[in-house]
Amino acid sequence: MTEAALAAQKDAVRLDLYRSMQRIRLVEEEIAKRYSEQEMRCPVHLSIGQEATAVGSCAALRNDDQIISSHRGHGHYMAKGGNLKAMLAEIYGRVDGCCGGRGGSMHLFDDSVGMLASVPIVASFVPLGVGAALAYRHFGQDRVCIVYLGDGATEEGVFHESMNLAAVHKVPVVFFIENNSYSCYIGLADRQPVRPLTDMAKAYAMPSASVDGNDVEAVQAVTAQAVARARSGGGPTLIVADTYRWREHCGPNYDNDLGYRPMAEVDAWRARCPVDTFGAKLVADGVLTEAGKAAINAEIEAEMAEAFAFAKASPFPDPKTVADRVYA
Amino acid sequence: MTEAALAAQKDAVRLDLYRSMQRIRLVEEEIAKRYSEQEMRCPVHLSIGQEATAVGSCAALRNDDQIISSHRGHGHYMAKGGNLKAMLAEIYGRVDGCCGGRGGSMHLFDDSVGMLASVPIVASFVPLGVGAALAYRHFGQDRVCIVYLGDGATEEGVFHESMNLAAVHKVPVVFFIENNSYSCYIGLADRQPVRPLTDMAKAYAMPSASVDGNDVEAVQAVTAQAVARARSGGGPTLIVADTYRWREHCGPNYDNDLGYRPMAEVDAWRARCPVDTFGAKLVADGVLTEAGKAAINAEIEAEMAEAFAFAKASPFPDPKTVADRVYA
Amino acid sequence: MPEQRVISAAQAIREATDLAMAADPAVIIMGEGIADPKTIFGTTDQLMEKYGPARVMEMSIAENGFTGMAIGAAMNGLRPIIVHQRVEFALLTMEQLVNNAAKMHYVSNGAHKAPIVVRLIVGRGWGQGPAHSQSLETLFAHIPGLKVVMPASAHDAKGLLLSAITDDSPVVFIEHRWMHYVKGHVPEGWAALPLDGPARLTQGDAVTVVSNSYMTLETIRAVEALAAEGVAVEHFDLRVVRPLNVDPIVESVKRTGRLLTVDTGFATYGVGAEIVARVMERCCLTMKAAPRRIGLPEHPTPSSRSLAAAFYPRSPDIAQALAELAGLDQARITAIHNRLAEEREALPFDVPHPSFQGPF
Amino acid sequence: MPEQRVISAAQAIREATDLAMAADPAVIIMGEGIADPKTIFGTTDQLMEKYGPARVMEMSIAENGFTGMAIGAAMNGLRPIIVHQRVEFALLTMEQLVNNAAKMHYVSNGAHKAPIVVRLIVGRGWGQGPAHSQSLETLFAHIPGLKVVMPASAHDAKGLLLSAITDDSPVVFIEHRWMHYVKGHVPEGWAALPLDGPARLTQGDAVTVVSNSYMTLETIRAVEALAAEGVAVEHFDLRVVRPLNVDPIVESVKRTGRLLTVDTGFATYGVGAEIVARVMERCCLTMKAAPRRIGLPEHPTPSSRSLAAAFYPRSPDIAQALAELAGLDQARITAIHNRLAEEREALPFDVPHPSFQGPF
Ligand SMILES: Cc1ncc(C[n+]2csc(CCOP(=O)(O)OP(=O)(O)O)c2C)c(N)n1
Ligand SMILES: Cc1ncc(C[n+]2csc(CCOP(=O)(O)OP(=O)(O)O)c2C)c(N)n1
Ligand SMILES: [Mg+2]
Ligand SMILES: [Mg+2]
Repeated sequence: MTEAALAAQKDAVRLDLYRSMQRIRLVEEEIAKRYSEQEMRCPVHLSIGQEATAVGSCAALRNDDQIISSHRGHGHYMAKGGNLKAMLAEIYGRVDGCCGGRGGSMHLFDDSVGMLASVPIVASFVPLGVGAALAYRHFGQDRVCIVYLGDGATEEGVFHESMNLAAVHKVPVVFFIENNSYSCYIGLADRQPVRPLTDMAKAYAMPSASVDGNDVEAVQAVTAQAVARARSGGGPTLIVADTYRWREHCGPNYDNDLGYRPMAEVDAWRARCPVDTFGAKLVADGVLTEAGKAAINAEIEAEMAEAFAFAKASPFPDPKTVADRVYA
Repeated sequence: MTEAALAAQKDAVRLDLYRSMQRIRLVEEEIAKRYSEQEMRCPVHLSIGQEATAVGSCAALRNDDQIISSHRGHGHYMAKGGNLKAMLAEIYGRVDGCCGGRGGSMHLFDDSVGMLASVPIVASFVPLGVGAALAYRHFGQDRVCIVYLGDGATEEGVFHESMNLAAVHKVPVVFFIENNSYSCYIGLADRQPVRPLTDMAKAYAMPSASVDGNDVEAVQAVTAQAVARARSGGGPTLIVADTYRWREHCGPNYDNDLGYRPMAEVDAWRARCPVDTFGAKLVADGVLTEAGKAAINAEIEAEMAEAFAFAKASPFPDPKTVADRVYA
Repeated sequence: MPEQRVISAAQAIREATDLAMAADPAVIIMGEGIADPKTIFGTTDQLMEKYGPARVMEMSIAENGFTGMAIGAAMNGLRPIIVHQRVEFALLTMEQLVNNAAKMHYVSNGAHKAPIVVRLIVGRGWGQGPAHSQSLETLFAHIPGLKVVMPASAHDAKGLLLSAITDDSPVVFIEHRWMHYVKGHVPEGWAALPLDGPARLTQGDAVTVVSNSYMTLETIRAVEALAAEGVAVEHFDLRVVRPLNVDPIVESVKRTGRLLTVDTGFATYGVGAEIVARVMERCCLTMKAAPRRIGLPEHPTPSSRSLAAAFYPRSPDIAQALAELAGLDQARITAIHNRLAEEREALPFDVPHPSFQGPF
Repeated sequence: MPEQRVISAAQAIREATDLAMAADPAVIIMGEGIADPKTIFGTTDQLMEKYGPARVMEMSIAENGFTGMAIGAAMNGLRPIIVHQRVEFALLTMEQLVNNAAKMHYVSNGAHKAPIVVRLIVGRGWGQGPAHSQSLETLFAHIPGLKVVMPASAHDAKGLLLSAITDDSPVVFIEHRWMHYVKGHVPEGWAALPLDGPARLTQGDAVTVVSNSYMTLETIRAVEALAAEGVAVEHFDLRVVRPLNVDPIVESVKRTGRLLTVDTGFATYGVGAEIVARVMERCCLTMKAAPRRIGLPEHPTPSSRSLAAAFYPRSPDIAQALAELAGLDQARITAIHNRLAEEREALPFDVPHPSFQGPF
């Protein structure tokens, strides 16, 4: 490839990162806006402010790689190439949802894009990811699984059991901690001793890396290394990405009036918006223009308009099917 | 105190350490010998070979300090000053046992000497120790609790949850790992990645120490530091003491014929017998003579003879009481 | 007569906790979010301000660990109250509850006590879905050594919680999320109620019905509908699931010859099964109709409201079963069912009542 | 006729596992001690040698973690068999089993399957004590989405385990420690038995008795004693606790009018409660006697053998209940009871039979 072609390719990749983050941002904001209509009747945990962790890390994966997530899974599903219609229909409780409306926002399963599952019990999904990755090896596949978890989830014993099991069995998994330093309204210092979260990897002689979770390219780079290690049989890695949740823990609103976190902290993180800072960088680098941004937005708005309309038009699941598929 | 008096006191302490180890050794060997009579009808997990960890660490405690233990708890109970009659009667299933025969070998509870409990579910007792220690602070006491656990128990998630909770709340507890490098018949390398077990403390910014678990004085010294830290409000410490189980995991026999561990390994550890090496040291230091050893043995034999007779003479609990004390 | 005070069950729970903490410095509370701005649906409001962080202990996300911690603390004289925002989180703690808490007193031959209270909240509505909505009382009620309490009113929530906290045995205290909103007359001060079993809510000779927790509220509506038709149902709110006292129920069924049980949890292997079995052991030969049970069906809770509506039995279903048991003719059965069903259709199925705003 | 082969249930379990692993490379086995010299009471003997460590996975002491791992692996096409040496260790895994395994297929609307088998062993005897002896089938049987199987013979152990392994749903397979020693005719080869519920062991019109797991063996002895007295008892071995098929039992009780259930676990909120409730829902008005239940009493398992002897119901107790239900006169009841009791007194209470040597 010529140097120019290489540069163009690199630009395209960067634009994709931007587009993917902006897609998450706009969709989550639209969900927030429409939530008060009381038609999405399930708890929602939005990932506004945390777009770079999902997008940067998923960019390091192949389509046939898998991810597994938590209550805060919209961003991961979208970053992994998720189907917006299927996600929104699920949140709206409709039959065309990725779980047929049975799961809601906290259960997003879509094998076609490698979204293995999301599970609302904190850390409960972590060993599932280790097992999923065990299966790759069993079937001779060179796939990798990323397990996303919050800083709160690292306090559950099963996370440690999973780290140990993954380390002993050298399973191709990446533990990706999205550290927004809160579990609901409780800050890290009330829940854990002060030390870098990466120190948890030392307990299992596991390689680890810290990364600015609002820098999508840094996230991608660090994840790519971990994924390469896993894919080549080098076993698990722990990544800790610091980032910030902008809105309330559960629900569409802001909750800074509650006083559980300092406004200066909120403002500082908002000033480091992962989408805007990366957008500005792309503009500065001459990769993106204001017109280009508008075009991307328009594209996303169109997809969203169609997807929301699709979700709302999708029928509710037939109550007669409520007892189906209990046993396989 | 004169220098001579100080030296005499030190000698007395060292003799106590020796006596306490030898007591455990002889009692456990007697249990092994008598087990085939099929009168102690409960599983027994002997601590022969591991005497120095229990004795050295308990020597760093006051009587009103507490300890909590596992399936392998005889040594801890005896080292904490436990009542041999109550222990043997418990193992024989008699009414004078420390739990009235209800618990057997794996449940030794005796508040009078600070043996808070022993519990046969691996690691299940670890958070109990953290809670016990929390209560001291609540009631303004400067007591300390030692939690004994095996290397296998460190794989349970609840151990990590407990470490984190103890660290955040700065609870006066010492986690004391008796690392005999086996969980039943499975070696450490099949269960954990290779690294010093003390690295687990790093995950919680917790101070830790490694010690030769067959060197009773070294164990005492390292435990005394941890206990002092805990007592003065400095929070928990993790101690890892390497030692070795001589006999089978459960039961009275040797099981080296099974081939799960190399004979060279067994022989190397037996050559480092914690009781004999310390005895030899005391002899070399002029603190103990062969006659002195014989006197100690005679003393212990007498206590044992009486205690076994007591246990066997103790009546079985009345079957009519079987449903008593379910609710407090 | 002095005017009686009306408060919600959530307020009643908070009040009981506050009273118990004020009365005994050994009472502490441990949980995730107990001191956050939401204060567990208001049930721990102001406790941190009043008693401080040594007694109102915000916990790491480590349910099994802090349950064991509570048990150890209880063995040394504290009286911890644990709170979990959903029953499901306590599944992580089953080993501690079943092996340590339940058996500590027995195994130590009475030397130890483990006086902990485990407050569990049953989620329902607003798409809670399969892992935030289970009731699961059977899992605890099956275990000797545990006590299991399920209040259905503000009055009982306060009185039973006070007794649970002062009880020397471990008590699992299950609160239905929709019960928190229920208001009622609640006496001020130390108004403890003994943990002694079923409360007779109505008297009658036609049918005996035994319900628990939230389903008691649905059952009250059904019993009223039958009363309006002149059918007198004897209604027991079970309240204490373990230890189980069926004596008043047996006495009643001896008169009525008819029994319906209404569970908040799954029907199969549910509380109703044990009640039916115990009552049949003593009343079988004098029954006028076969006993019946209502409870959740044989599958997980779906999130979508169209499916959730088909999942939860409601007052019309209960009224229909009662009417059938009472031997009413088909026309009257249908009329009763339809009247209640219409009333119900007017309200959304996935929220408890209009004052319920939030999605949680 | 070819001579029939006799093997123990432990051998039958090993054989079923071996056959399943040979037939399908997706079958793996995970547990603590599966490849150690004791090989889980012989049930995993030689599997490591034959299938290697990638399929016979020795696990760290992390039950919850490796259960989740098994579920994740199953979602990606493996068929893990998990083994726990005691039921109690699975209490650490309840969250995984109840929320993930049981609901995965339902919540994903059929997209995912979680075909795991969880083998649990019930301890008994030799002073096992409170935390190594529980049966706890109710805890699993209460959960829609799980299947729960409890074999009582070598024949069924093999046949039902084969079906459990090939079943696409999660199956909890509960083996009583004393059942492992039981020998019987077991066909060679792929002799799968459908997971379809109770097996009729004897026919009769006097009383219907339904037992499960080890207690089926005690019940067989009791039924024989009644047969010797000319009383024909219809005996069902339940085998599958969930999904529960009571149809054959109902058909039988319709004839006999008498029902006894015999649980291996605690009686209260036990399997018998659900059976009695279901049967009463359909047979209540034609009963000739009130139904009865036998099971473990309302307290933990004591270690001391004098107490353990007072804890476990045995064949004389079952025979007495059957004789009472059948309406025999007091003299005959006493005679039957005493004959069995004498036979029993001759053997130690805390070991299954003379071939049982070890303390474990
Ligand atoms: C086992 C369990 N305990 C508690 C909860 C309630 N809960 C839901 S989300 C959450 C906070 C998790 O914090 P973190 O892992 O940091 O994720 P974040 O919400 O910050 O993305 C808690 C405590 C739960 N769902 N499961
Ligand atoms: C939760 C649980 N899992 C498994 C067991 C079975 N078990 C009893 S002792 C033991 C080994 C424990 O090893 P370790 O902690 O190193 O103690 P050691 O026996 O070496 O003293 C195991 C696996 C158990 N009792 N509890
Ligand atoms: Mg967080
Ligand atoms: Mg060990």
